[in-house]
Amino acid sequence: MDKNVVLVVFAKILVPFILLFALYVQFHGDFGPGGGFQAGVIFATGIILYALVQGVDRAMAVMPPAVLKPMMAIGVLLYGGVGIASMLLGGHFLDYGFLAHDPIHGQHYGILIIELGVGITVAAVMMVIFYAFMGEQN
Amino acid sequence: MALLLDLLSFAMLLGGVFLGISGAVGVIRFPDFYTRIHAAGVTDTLSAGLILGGLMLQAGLTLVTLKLAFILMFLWITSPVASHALARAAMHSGWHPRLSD
Amino acid sequence: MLMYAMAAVGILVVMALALVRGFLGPSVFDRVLAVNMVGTKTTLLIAVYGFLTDRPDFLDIALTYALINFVGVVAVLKFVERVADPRAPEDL
Amino acid sequence: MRYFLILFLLLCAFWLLLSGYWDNDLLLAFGAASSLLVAWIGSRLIGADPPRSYPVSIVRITAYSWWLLVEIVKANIDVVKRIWLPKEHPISPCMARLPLSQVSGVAKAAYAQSITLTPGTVAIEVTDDDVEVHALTKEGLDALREGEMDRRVTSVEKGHR
Repeated sequence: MDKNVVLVVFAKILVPFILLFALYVQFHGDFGPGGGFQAGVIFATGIILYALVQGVDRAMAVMPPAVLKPMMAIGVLLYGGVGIASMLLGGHFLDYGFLAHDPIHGQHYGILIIELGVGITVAAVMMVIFYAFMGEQN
Repeated sequence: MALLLDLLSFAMLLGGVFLGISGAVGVIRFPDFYTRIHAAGVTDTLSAGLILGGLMLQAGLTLVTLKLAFILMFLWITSPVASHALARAAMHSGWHPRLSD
Repeated sequence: MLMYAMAAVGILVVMALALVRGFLGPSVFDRVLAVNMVGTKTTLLIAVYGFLTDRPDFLDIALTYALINFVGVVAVLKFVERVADPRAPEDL
Repeated sequence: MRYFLILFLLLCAFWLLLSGYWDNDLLLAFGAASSLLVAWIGSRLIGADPPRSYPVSIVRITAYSWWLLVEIVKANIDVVKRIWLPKEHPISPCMARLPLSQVSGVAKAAYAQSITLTPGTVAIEVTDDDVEVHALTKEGLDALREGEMDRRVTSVEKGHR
């Protein structure tokens, strides 16, 4: 699919909106369907579309594997960190209620941060797996 | 007024489904791959437009309508791109169309 | 409600007909065409189903499905272009 | 930089329309942050070739879209006739290379997209100065060959520059 003008042009237009849609799904997890996992997948899909159309090299220049690999860990650490934080504040693991003075707020922020962690990890893992597959073919 | 709107959106949904079935019949009936793309195009353009348009009439002037419009725009951008990429890939693989005469 | 149900059934019929073409083939491109068609009809079906059950949240899912379907088709085509034997695309 | 700003504003608008929670400060803040992040990624995706022209002429694009919509409806009716009544309306698949008059890649892609969007004609290959078209019928190909669609896309393109 080298130099397909139509595909290149329309992918260029679509990809930023796909990425923003992913972040919309990410942050509206408690208002509608969605959340970290879906958002991560959609975000990775946007980058994968770009990689399919423009070549993996250009995708790697924007989302370098060297950045993605720490991101995989950062997401998990964020998740675990919230759990540990709630333990330190006197609750059980992931007992969000203790994260703020008002338990409702605590739960809200806790879920938000956890979803963010899930989203970052899923997006990074999906992209790294895709890079690995594409690398094998070359 | 509400009845008129209901009737209109019912007609649009029905028309969309009819066009969808027509396109699907064309996809089965047409003789070769390249002609089938045209039949599939019917289901992706006007059929999708009528069905989503019928839903939009029901939703009224709300953000739901806007979201339906986003879906329609996305479909109308991506499905021709997909058809074009498909036809191009087929041509590059040496799958030649059957032409009249 | 009835009209949404009818529309949903109609879309299901279209998907079934597209699947027939998917099974018949004969070339891999016919199958991809059928899959793409089933995908766009699924998008419509999810949207109609959202109205049927009165949950407009479903529209986000419809949009996501349309997106995944498109990227999936592009990915399959890329794979086919790399792997397909030009002389016998029907073997895939 | 110009691309970044335009993209940022578009993305903010897109977020507001998707979200619908215009009074939730937290979500608005997330929206602004997300738009900023995506606009930054987006301007990196474009890389060394930022688009030279932007769709300024909304009026021309809207007018063209309406014309195209009418064409799509007409083409749909034609193809549906050929599906249900193959005896009265036989198909005659044919192919041809048609010249195109657009300059920029975006306009060429838009022309090819318009060709594919109207059922009955599919753009197969777009090169620098022509487009290969497969048509369901000879009449469809001849109508395209007259070049009205080509002229209209080119006039929209000229409106930009």
